[in-house]
Amino acid sequence: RAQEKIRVAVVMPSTKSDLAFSQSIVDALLAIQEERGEDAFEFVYSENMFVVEDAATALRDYASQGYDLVIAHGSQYGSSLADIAPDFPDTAFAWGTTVDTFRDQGITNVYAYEARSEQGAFVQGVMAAMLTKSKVIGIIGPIETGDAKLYVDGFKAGVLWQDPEIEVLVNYIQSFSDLALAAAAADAMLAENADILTGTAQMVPGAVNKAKEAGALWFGTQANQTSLAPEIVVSSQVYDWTVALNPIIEDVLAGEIEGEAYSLTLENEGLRIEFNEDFELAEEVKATAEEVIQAIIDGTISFEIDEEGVLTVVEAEAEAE
Amino acid sequence: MIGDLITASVLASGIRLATPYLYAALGETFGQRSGVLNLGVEGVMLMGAFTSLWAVHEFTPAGATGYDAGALAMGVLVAILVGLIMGLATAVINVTLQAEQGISGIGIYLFGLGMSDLLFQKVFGGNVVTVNGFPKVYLPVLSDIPVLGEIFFRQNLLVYFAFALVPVTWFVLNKTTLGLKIRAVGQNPEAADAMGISVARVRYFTVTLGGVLASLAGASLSISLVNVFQQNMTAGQGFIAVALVYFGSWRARGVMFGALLFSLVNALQLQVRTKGIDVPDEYAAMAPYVLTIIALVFASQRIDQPAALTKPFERGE
Amino acid sequence: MSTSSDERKLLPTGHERIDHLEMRGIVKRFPGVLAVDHVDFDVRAGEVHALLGENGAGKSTLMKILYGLYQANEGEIYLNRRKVTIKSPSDAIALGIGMIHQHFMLVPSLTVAENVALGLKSSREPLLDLDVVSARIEQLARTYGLQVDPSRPVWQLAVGERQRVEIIKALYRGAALLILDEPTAVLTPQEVDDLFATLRQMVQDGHALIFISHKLHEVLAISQRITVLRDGRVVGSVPTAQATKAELARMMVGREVLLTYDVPPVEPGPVRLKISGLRASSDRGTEALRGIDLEVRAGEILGLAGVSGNGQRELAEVIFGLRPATAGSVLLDGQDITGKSPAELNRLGMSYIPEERMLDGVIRDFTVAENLMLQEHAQRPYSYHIFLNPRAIAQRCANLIRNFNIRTPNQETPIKSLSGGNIQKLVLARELAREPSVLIAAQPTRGVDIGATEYIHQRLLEQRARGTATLLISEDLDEILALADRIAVIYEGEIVGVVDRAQAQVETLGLMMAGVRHETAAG
Amino acid sequence: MPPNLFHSPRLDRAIDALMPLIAVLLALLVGGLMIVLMNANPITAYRGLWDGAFGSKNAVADTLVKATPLLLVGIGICISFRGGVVNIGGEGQMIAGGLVAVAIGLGYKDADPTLVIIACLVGSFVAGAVWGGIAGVLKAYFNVNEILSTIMLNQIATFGMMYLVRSEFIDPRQKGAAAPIPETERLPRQFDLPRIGGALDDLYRWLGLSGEGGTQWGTTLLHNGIIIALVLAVLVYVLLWRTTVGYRIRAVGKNPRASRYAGIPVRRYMVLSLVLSGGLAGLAGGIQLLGVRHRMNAEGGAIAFTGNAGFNGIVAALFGGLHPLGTIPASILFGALLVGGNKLQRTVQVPSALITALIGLVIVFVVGSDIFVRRRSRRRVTVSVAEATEAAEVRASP
Ligand SMILES: Nc1ncnc2c1ncn2[C@@H]1O[C@H](COP(=O)(O)OP(=O)(O)OP(=O)(O)O)[C@@H](O)[C@H]1O
Ligand SMILES: Nc1ncnc2c1ncn2[C@@H]1O[C@H](COP(=O)(O)OP(=O)(O)OP(=O)(O)O)[C@@H](O)[C@H]1O
Ligand SMILES: [Mg+2]
Ligand SMILES: [Mg+2]
Repeated sequence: RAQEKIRVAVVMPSTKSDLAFSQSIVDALLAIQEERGEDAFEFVYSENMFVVEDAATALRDYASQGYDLVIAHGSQYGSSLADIAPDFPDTAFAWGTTVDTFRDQGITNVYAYEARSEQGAFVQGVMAAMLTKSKVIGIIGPIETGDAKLYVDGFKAGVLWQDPEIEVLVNYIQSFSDLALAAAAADAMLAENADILTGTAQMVPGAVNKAKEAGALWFGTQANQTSLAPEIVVSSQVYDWTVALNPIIEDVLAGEIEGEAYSLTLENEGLRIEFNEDFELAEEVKATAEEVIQAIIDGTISFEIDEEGVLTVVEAEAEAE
Repeated sequence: MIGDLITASVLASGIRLATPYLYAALGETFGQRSGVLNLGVEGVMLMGAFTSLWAVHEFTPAGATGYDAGALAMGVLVAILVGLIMGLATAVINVTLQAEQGISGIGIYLFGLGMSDLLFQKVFGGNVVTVNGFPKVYLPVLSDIPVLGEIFFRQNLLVYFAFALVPVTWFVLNKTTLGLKIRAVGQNPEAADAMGISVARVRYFTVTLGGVLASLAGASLSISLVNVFQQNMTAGQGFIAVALVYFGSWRARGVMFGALLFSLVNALQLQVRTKGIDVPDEYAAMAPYVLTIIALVFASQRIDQPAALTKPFERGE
Repeated sequence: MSTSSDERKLLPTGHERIDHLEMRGIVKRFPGVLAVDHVDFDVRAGEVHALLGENGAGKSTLMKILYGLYQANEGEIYLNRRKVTIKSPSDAIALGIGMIHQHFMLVPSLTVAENVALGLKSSREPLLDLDVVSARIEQLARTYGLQVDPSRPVWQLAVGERQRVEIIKALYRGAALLILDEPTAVLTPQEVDDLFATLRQMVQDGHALIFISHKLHEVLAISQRITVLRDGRVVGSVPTAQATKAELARMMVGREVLLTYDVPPVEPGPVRLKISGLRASSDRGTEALRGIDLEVRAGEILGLAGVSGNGQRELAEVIFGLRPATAGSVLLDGQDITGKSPAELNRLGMSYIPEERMLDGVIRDFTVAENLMLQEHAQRPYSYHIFLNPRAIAQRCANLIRNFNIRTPNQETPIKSLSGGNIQKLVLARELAREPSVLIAAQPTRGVDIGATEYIHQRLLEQRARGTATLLISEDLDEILALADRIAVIYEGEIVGVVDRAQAQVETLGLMMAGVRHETAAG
Repeated sequence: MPPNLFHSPRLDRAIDALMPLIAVLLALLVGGLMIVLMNANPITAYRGLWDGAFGSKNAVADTLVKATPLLLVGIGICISFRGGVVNIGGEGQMIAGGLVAVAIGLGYKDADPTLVIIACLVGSFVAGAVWGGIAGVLKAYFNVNEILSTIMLNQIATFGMMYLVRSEFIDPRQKGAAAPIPETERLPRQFDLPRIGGALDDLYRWLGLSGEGGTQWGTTLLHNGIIIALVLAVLVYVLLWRTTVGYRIRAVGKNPRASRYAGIPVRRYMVLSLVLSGGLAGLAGGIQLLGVRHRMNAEGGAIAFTGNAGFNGIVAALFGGLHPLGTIPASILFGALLVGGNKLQRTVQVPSALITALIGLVIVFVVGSDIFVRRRSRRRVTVSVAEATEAAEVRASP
């Protein structure tokens, strides 16, 4: 029972314009709407759903209002989704960021999407390693889990892969909203004469400005952060969720909901490294970056995470021996 | 080992972190000394944070690369204005309408939390904007003193001003007729009233002043510490500021010590983790909160809480 | 300050005198009370007009209206024949009216000078000019014999000193008319004499004074005219010259009042309360008790005389487990009870009527019933396990209210709207109803009208007859001489002597209270 | 004089009761302007608010579920405020409760559900009580002001929770994941608090109302936590006004000195007030966990789990006049506001910030309006006195 019009609802933890996690999904939906047209693609959102209980209510409400695709854009919404999805077998749900579609619980109408942000992080890490003069690089994260952990570990791996000598300072400040604390963390790193910083989540703008004052370089992620400080941002890893959303939408339109998991990778261009044009980047650095990207795409460089969540870089050459 | 943790730069950054607490807590001190508890500080801070950033952004000439003194002045001015309005509103609610100060504060907090974000989205479409905030000002001579120079005398104007406020507050409270009225009204409004003092007028003044300072606290974040605005960027600092007033047992100096202790420990715990010393991040983050309590347990307790704190005054009728 | 050039009309304070002030047809209603009911009242320069009346008669209310603290529902006020409206204390102050409030209106945490300077224009606004103020205070102190140290914080002052601060505050503001609401309630005889000296001085200078007291001899001693209120109405106004105690008492209470009682002899029983070598320190850390030895026998009232602030309060608190003893012991029927908690002492049948009743004796926001149950609530039949038994409680309260005739609309009235005399009765009722074996009564009749005073004294004598050992702490020598079997005098934390009432004379006691030891009667 | 027909006490009391509602309406009016400024239609917006709160059985259920922790925290606040201590630590106490509950639940997966549920609830109460008790002891024995300590303890609890959930308590299934989610395992379903919708439907059927209003209660998320809360509200009322313990708590709250003179161990009762109110907040956490969340998650910090009930409960209690029974309608009203607010956002797509500001306005207006109620009641007594006296005078004159 195919259809041509589709109504999508998304529930997200922070504001739709946080220049980070929540904004990335809204941008994707806008892009899709752009492409398919207002009347073929309609979407609504609930933002600032920090309170999981409220998010659950919203999800349930959207489903019962007959939206075709209901997106729970936040890993904390998982358990609620597992409770709700079975009550609405004809509705498609999507949950990010994760790979879990609740198949093991016999649920078939939940899609999952995640970003292998360690890939882009690795690439940016390599660039950072080549650009640093002080041989000190700082990474700021919110809490040591999920997407943030992936990015931080990837970036660190990239740096060390390029130059094991470099000192990498990591700091999870335990807050998603405290810009002052992020700034102070940046201060601490700059004081250790770090000359390159990066970070993930909503509170990083605080750190970006410290980098700007100190003339250190910045790598962004989740969204293009060039606008924050055009003079110091080298590049940003940008998530393009359309890569995951489009196939889901096709399924919904075709009326055959399978509930699969999608990952954004450099390969499928769900992850893109967007360079800052205003920043003149040394050619060889850019070249190396492109090589690494290619290497990751055709799998000669890949990443494994073990039980303890430790990320290790696996190189095909090594295996060939 | 601990030696290379406590570096000049850590102390300097601790002092910077202390500034918003200082503004907010000193403002709250005035209010509480006159008998009014205002839990709404956080909300006013957010309003001040956004509006001042807006003003700086608005009045910075297009294409300006560095900071613009005029724009920064406007930023502070607007913050003061907004603080004035929020403060007056608070006074109307708590003094004239004699509202239960516990709740009215929470109401003001939620209003500020929402309103600041709303304006942010209305004005900037919610897009993060950065401005060129207050630049560091190296005080001549002083800033060249080894170590101390870096710690104290290479900060920006809003930081200096915050610390200048400490002696000013002490002076106003203890050396002026106004201060005398404030202390009397907070301790025994009936007596003050019987001496022909308008309890309401005094409280209007202190609460409004508290609003202005809270608003400046916000500005000291958005146009001096981090130079951007985001919804809920104060992340609970307003409530900590209120707590610090109790820590300092209603004295300017005590409040300053509290703010410094809290912020220095915070800077230090960040340093600890930057150094990669292996403590769970969460425990490190806990440190300032735990230590503030412990410090108070061992601090010699000379509590003289304003006797009329949170008690609305109405002449026996 | 006045600009009148006519020197004769000016007071030493430089303020214009108030030749005549008149209140006409004043009516004031409070929720549930008609406090003042069409009262006419007037006072002239150079006279003391005394206002008498039972607790709750409306004296304070009438005066608070004159001072602008309350607004009258009806009636006018005329100053020098000119109609004036007084909306707030500042209006009153501007007109040259000052008031010494029954409950001190001072800020404890501030110094004397600060309290005086409060609300005044400073000579160097916006800065304080405490030095100037202090100088002026000392000047006034000399003119009117009011010794105080301007730099001391008020919380460190004894009540007498606080009283002086209040007067200085009024004089400083150039009060031409001064209202004194029960100024002597908390003063020792010596302090009263000093106060009267000051008042006479003021009258000479042409001040107009309104004086409220429950002590008839004071009224007779200081005033030229006396007006008596009852239930908010004027029952009479007489020149002091023609007034007698008995007559005034009848006017106030509406019946004959015993002004002296015959104390039936009671054979003292065994020693109930034995205090030996007791030492303790005050709130300020200074040593308040320096080795107290006392014995109180069953069926005996031991009066403890002394100028307030010589350790009376500390002694009572140590005995009752509210303040730690640094040395010495307290024995109850031979059992050591030093440092036991008030709860235990209650159980052991000890009872304490605190001096600061508004603060320590009652909970202002609680109802009459709730206040009556402060100790007993946890005992059967008033509660089973943790559950209160409303019926039993109501029962008991009804009885107490009747037996001690506490004037209250009903049991559920918050006591804060009772008149102080009645609050005092309530505390007394609560403590005596428990028929304690040892009773510590501190200033039991302070601020209480004569009717109630008589009544309370009778009760104390009843207890005595019942065999209660009573420690009566009082600054009112008349009270002590009227009730006590033996009289101990305390001075600077030491007992300077114990005398039987038989040999007691006011003079010797007065000397002892000033610290002169009394060899002959080393109890 | 003839009895005044226009001065009926019943009417007066009605107006007093309405006063808060009038205030709410005024606030919504102001909010309406804001909504217009955000170029949305206030009518639709407020219909959304209403529908979200009471529009359907599901809505009502959501409102009640939201009100449950507010009520539990609120009645705890009644105790502490009556006892003269300000407990701003509800957030931390809820988290403590939730943590212990999840620990117990996961520790005894195969035990008898009823027992485990009871153990979890008791455990959560104890945890909250301990967390509140710390502030109590600090106040009573080290005179550390409780406002300060509770604010600090909230943060400490939050960080502690984040640590445990990320390390010790983390769901084994997350261990291997590329991007592990910081959350515990979900409690076994048999530990979910029983839903009471079904029972309600039976009741409807029994009343012959079956099928009324489309959807059945059975499908709603209404769990029996609300019943626990309501029962406890009554118990707290009894405790405060019908027992010696409550009497002492109130006495200490009103006048510690006099209480001490009367032989009440003041410090112990200070601690007790905080222990009890902390315990109730902890229980709120436990019920939130067993009834709604079923697992702890570190993302989004405290509020993700508590939904700010630790603070909002204070508001509910004060709206309820610090009276446990008054807190019941207050919590429901406040819960409705929160649930409806989110629905409002969904209906007209205004930023959530607007709703936050709106709720702030409502709170301010309601507390601001309270004075008029007090004034009126005072005037009322005086008036009646005046009449009484006049009457007396009339009688007096021949
Ligand atoms: N602010 C008030 N509110 C309600 N009732 C009051 C108030 N002030 C006084 N009353 C009542 O008015 C009556 C008169 O009180 P008032 O203080 O004038 O008595 P008083 O003559 O001063 O008694 P006392 O000798 O104890 O001082 C009393 O019944 C008292 O309870
Ligand atoms: N605002 C008020 N509300 C209710 N009652 C009041 C109020 N102000 C005073 N009262 C009561 O009215 C009575 C008269 O007030 P006043 O200040 O004269 O004290 P008082 O009766 O003389 O008490 P005391 O004899 O202990 O000094 C007091 O007992 C007081 O409790
Ligand atoms: Mg009086
Ligand atoms: Mg009296």
